[in-house]
Amino acid sequence: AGVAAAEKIKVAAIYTLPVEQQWISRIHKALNAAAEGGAIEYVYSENVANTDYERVMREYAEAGQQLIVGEVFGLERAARSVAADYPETAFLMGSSFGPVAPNFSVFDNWIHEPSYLTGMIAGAMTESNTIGMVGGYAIPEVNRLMHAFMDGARDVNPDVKFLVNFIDSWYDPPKAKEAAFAMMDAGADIMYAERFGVADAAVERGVKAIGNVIDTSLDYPDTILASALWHMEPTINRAIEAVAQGTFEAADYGQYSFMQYGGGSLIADPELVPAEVLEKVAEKEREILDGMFRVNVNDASPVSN
Amino acid sequence: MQIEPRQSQNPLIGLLIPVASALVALALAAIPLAFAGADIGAAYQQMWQGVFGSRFAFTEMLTRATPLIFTGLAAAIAFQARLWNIGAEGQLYLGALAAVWVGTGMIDGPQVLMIPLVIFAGAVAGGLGMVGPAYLRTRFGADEVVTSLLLNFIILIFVQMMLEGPFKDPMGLGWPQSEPILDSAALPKLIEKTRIHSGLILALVCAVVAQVMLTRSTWGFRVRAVGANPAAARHAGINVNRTLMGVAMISGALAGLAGVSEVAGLKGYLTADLSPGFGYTGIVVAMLAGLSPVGVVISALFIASVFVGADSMSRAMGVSSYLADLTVALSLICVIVGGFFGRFRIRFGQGAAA
Amino acid sequence: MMDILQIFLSESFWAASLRIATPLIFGVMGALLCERAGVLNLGIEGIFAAGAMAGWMAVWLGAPLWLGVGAAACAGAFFGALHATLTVPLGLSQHVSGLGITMLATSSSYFLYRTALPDVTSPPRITPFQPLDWPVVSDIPFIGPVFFGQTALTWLALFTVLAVWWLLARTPLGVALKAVGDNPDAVNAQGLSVYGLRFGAVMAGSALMAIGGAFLTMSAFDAFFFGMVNGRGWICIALVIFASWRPGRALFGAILFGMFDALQVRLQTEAGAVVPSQVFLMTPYVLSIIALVLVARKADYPRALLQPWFKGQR
Amino acid sequence: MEKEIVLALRGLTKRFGPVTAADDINLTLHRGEVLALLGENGAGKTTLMNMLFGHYTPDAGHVEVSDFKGGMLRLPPGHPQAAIDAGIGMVHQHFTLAENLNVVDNILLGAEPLFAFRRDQKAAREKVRKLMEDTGLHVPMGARVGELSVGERQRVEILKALFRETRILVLDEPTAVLTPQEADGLFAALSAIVKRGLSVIFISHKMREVLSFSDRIAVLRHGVKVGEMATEDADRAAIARMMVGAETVQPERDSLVPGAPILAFEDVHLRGEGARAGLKGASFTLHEGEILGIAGVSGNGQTALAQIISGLAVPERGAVILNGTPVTAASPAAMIAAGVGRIPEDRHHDGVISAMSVAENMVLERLDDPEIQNRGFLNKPAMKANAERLSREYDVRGPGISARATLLSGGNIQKLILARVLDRAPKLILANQPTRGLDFGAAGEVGRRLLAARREGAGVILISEDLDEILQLADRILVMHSGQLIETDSRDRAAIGLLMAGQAA
Ligand SMILES: Nc1ncnc2c1ncn2[C@@H]1O[C@H](COP(=O)(O)OP(=O)(O)OP(=O)(O)O)[C@@H](O)[C@H]1O
Ligand SMILES: Nc1ncnc2c1ncn2[C@@H]1O[C@H](COP(=O)(O)OP(=O)(O)OP(=O)(O)O)[C@@H](O)[C@H]1O
Ligand SMILES: [Mg+2]
Ligand SMILES: [Mg+2]
Repeated sequence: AGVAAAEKIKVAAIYTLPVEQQWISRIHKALNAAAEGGAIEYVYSENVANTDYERVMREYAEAGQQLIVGEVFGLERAARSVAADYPETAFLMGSSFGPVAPNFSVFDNWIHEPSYLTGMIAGAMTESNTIGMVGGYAIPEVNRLMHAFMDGARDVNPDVKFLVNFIDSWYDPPKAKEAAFAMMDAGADIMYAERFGVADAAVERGVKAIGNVIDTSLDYPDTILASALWHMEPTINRAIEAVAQGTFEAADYGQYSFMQYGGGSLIADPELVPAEVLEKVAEKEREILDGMFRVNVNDASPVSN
Repeated sequence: MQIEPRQSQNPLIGLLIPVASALVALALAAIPLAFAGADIGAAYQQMWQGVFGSRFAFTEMLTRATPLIFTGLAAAIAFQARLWNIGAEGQLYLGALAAVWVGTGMIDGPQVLMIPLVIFAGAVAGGLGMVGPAYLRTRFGADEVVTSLLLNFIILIFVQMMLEGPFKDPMGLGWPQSEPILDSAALPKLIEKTRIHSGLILALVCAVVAQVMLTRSTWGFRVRAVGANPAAARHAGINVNRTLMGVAMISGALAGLAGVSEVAGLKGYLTADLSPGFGYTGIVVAMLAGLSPVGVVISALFIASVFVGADSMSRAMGVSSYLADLTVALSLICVIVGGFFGRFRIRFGQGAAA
Repeated sequence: MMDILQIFLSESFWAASLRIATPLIFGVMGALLCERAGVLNLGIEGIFAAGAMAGWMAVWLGAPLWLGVGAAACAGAFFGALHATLTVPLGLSQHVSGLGITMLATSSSYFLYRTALPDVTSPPRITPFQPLDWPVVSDIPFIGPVFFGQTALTWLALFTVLAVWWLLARTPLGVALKAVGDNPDAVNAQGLSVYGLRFGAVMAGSALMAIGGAFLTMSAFDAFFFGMVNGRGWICIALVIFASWRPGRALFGAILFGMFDALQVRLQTEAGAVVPSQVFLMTPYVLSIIALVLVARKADYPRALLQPWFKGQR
Repeated sequence: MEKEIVLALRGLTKRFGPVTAADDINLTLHRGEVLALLGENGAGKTTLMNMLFGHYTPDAGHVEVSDFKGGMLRLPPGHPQAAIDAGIGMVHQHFTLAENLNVVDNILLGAEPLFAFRRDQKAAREKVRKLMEDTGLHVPMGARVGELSVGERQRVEILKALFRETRILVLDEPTAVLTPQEADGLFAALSAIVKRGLSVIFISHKMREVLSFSDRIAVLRHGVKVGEMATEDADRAAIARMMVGAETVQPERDSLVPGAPILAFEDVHLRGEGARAGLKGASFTLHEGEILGIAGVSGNGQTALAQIISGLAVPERGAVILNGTPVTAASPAAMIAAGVGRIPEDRHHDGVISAMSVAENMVLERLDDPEIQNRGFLNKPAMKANAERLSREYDVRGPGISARATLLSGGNIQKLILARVLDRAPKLILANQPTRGLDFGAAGEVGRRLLAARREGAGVILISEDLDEILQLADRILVMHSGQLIETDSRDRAAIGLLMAGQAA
């Protein structure tokens, strides 16, 4: 084990979408950081079709990669069977299902907690009591954050109404923008920006927006009230460490996306959000961190009301 | 400069040209490789390894080729009748949807019953997906290029709707995917621990049958006649509309079988990202094969080899994986240009020397 | 019902329709030019991506916006020239060449983008075209926001329609283009170059398609994304046929499609609770097919479309 | 006294693979001269003219035109623009018209500067109108060419060739699709221009026109120029001998007593397509062993008549009785089954599938025949045997039975269709313009075949614009005008011509 510690861990990532996609960018960023820190040697394949995913997994496993990271939402079963064929390789996969011994661990972007908090800010600050939400596809990962956000908003403002729209693409900012425009026409004065394009529409109309997963406040000055950020570093670093020490085993790494572990965080703009709102949010944040408050998880597809 | 058809078909040229085209394509692929700063010699070696380097690699290539054979046949048969079916992608999904509809527990029975049933359901669903555009063409004159193309979008959205609605797997933790195909309805694997499945056998059988039917049967005769000159075909007593509807059904059915094969042979359940454009690539496969069913098999294997090889190479060399598609595109263009030089020669000047 | 009426009365709906239609207008005009000259260009989907990437990349590297548009046009013309080389003098299958160009243009754009920007985690931005602020006219109710709140590229698109219409209806070159798409022998027998006309039409048409792509990254949005063309090119191929190869009808078709899409978004927001969102997502395509069936009659197809022509052969 | 030479072909040679379509051909043309170029189908006439005009690049030889100053100018090979600039105009055997453009646009195509912001339509129309006046060739200027009749299209072709300061006019079978009247009108108009110095090369298979219009005759055979003579020294037999290399005989109609009726039209009405007349109360009866000639200018209802007999349409009003049973549904297959043989007017469009082989085209109408197929599978040896036999019996010449039909010449395509139709011993034959574009050897063969079928007891409907042909073959003559049929006993060309023009005899 002493010898191994000096050597870099070989890590490969397989993404079904390009690395700019918000969700994937967080994994990519954490792995890049680990690579820069010298702990790992990192390679990746992006935009891998689901049909090809299994082959890529096997190729990386055959090539001697020690840790393989990715997302297997469309091919849960196949991925697990590949992992079973390579028990020496560690797999850490975004998944809706549980881990499988001995080597298949799972994670997910559990940032419903900060989403709830951003919802509180939005609920407190909307004047029209109408909030617009534009999503890509109505999948659990998206739905649960939207619901947490809606719960947070209703918590502080029971009268708030939501407009919900899915654009049927992960990557069509012009289309997302159009959906956002339509909502603002329908009275939304705060936009929940799940996709690229929504905040752009908000900027054009001088409306405020709530960020998700990544921090875009610098790109949209005076627009982003707050964002629920996802940090993959706690998850990735734990996995790398476990591989390095030879202690990697099948586990659910989902919890490391919780606020408690630093996997999720809230960032709010004090220039835009009034202090009393921030105070109320901070209080709720403490409750969450102390385990006094649990944000509800709801994977159902959200609808306008 | 003049372009002239070659008079005699030199068999050596017929063999040499595809090889030369492939070599030129590989040479061209060196440009992006060099641009990305990769070791070119090693890259070619990796590419070869990626297809022929192991049993696994080779079966992967066959797995990738299987749906392309089906969609290639779908395009080849329709195009023979000048029925421009651009909707194989949608028909593929219809076939897959029908396969999971009957194959995930609606009924259960022994393999000998379930497998043909799933195949039949998928074929019929895919076929109906093309019968619609064909009907709109024969009845209203609505161009089938447009209708079949737009249907792709509609069907894909419809599949998403089904996967979030009635077809959603209650055990899928909310993810929009169908329930798994029953074991009795799944197409058997051909080799354990690989992904290659009996869909490939079905595809090869379809290709042979299509070849025989097109060249040997009166049905194939009618199809070719309607495609080459519908007015003369009608004048000669061939029922053009009925022939077109039949072709539409069969073409769509073949595309539907691609869906069945992917879902019941490979993945086991349906998601909305089942196909990375197999339907569209099928058109390329068919045209590359000169619309010959047996040729479709060869060109599908070729396209799959280039893709799988280049994809694997891009990973081994650490260059962007978009290189795989780029190499396929370059190969495709080189091969069609090569085909041109097989059929024609270019003469310069007055050519009085002869 | 009331709601739908309200949607149609709102100026933002019409502004959105025109905005959504803009890239389609460029694309459909480009496809129309190619097909009028007898060459089907299925490379459109890839040429959109190449234009989106080239225009954006040029601006990102520091070029002014209009130079970016020029770069996009050049990228389009380049792929157009490739398609023309394969399909015109060599007479290769227009289907295969077109789909090959789509693969090539798309993958080389992505490859270049990724090789140039290997480590981005969020897409780099440029300052895109801004809505024009016309004096006085912008303040006219309704008309003002619908037309005068658009960016320069939308205006360019509308101008392109006018230019293509004029070209085809009023100029000798247009007459020759129409003729070469109908019967290349007619053009050849009159001493004009079939190859030259087709080459020019395909290059110019492809340049227009690429500008449509550039609209996506330089006006509708400010960054380049993988897959952001999202089928818009294919829609253009459908629209050209819907329009019976006429510029005016093509404009109408593009705006109609834009309307369907703008309507879809609004209906989904309003009624998403009772009907699955996909029902609305489908509507533009379903309505397009219905529209086609309603207008379908013996459209005057360019008779030489898809037919290769070789000099000195019959 | 010899007039100045305006055009000289020097040793033009063109090979297509093994075929030498033109072999070292020399030819000169003088100012104000009309040269007729004759030869069998496939002799190389079109090929020669295509080299002259720059469509084909010759393998050897070149073209010279006078440069107005007494010298000769060598044209660059393969360059139509150069030929046009040198004052050569060509009327192509197969129309080179854009059907989606109107008449004026077709004429102006290439004649005006390409890169202009707008066109001077008014001046152009005026110029075209004047040309029409001068030549007597009138066509509606604004009409789309796709909507014109073949005769009108031919006129557009000629106007197109004359529009640009033409001093040498090449006409490749300009009258193949014209009525005799139209042809006469054309030659009258051309004669006037020839008097003003126009030189003409024209290709035709119609001996009458050649003898009356040309000054000199050149004959090609198998790509070789086999002779040249002044028209005044020529006669039909001599020309024919030179063309074919042997004596030719014209078909003779022996007298027969017609049998039972096989087809009757009773007050049949059918709407026409586009500008063409349909049928407006056509009635007639056809008997076994009888050739019924339908004379008339194309576009007067012939198409509708042919469509009904072909099974492509049914009457809107009136009755068609075939073998004693009324025809109620449009079905080509039913017509074939009832023993109707159809020779379509447009052989390329309706007659053959040119991308398929000769053998396949020969069984096109009998796909259900057990001799050809067995349980839906083609009997290839039988198809081959069938094709070989028919090729032999009907003298279909070409690259072979497995070659695509597109490689056959027009005459051979016609023979292929004849073979396919006549071999089934039809009881009723519809022959629609069966000899268009054929050399007179081939045309004679068609006539002989129709007469032979008649002798076997078949009834024949012969639709033709060629009055000579009708007079030669038909037992009874009906004249078609404006959708109506008038029977005439007259055998007088002038009288029938009047009926064709819609005037009572
Ligand atoms: N494009 C071509 N490709 C190959 N062979 C050709 C081509 N054009 C003509 N030929 C050959 O040239 C020969 C002469 O053809 P051409 O068309 O000149 O005959 P023609 O005298 O005009 O006959 P017709 O009286 O029927 O018009 C034919 O035997 C044919 O083999
Ligand atoms: N593409 C070709 N390749 C080879 N031979 C050809 C080709 N086209 C024509 N031919 C040959 O050319 C000869 C004459 O052809 P052409 O089409 O001129 O005949 P045609 O009698 O003039 O026809 P039409 O009745 O249509 O005027 C034939 O012998 C035919 O085999
Ligand atoms: Mg000829
Ligand atoms: Mg001829």
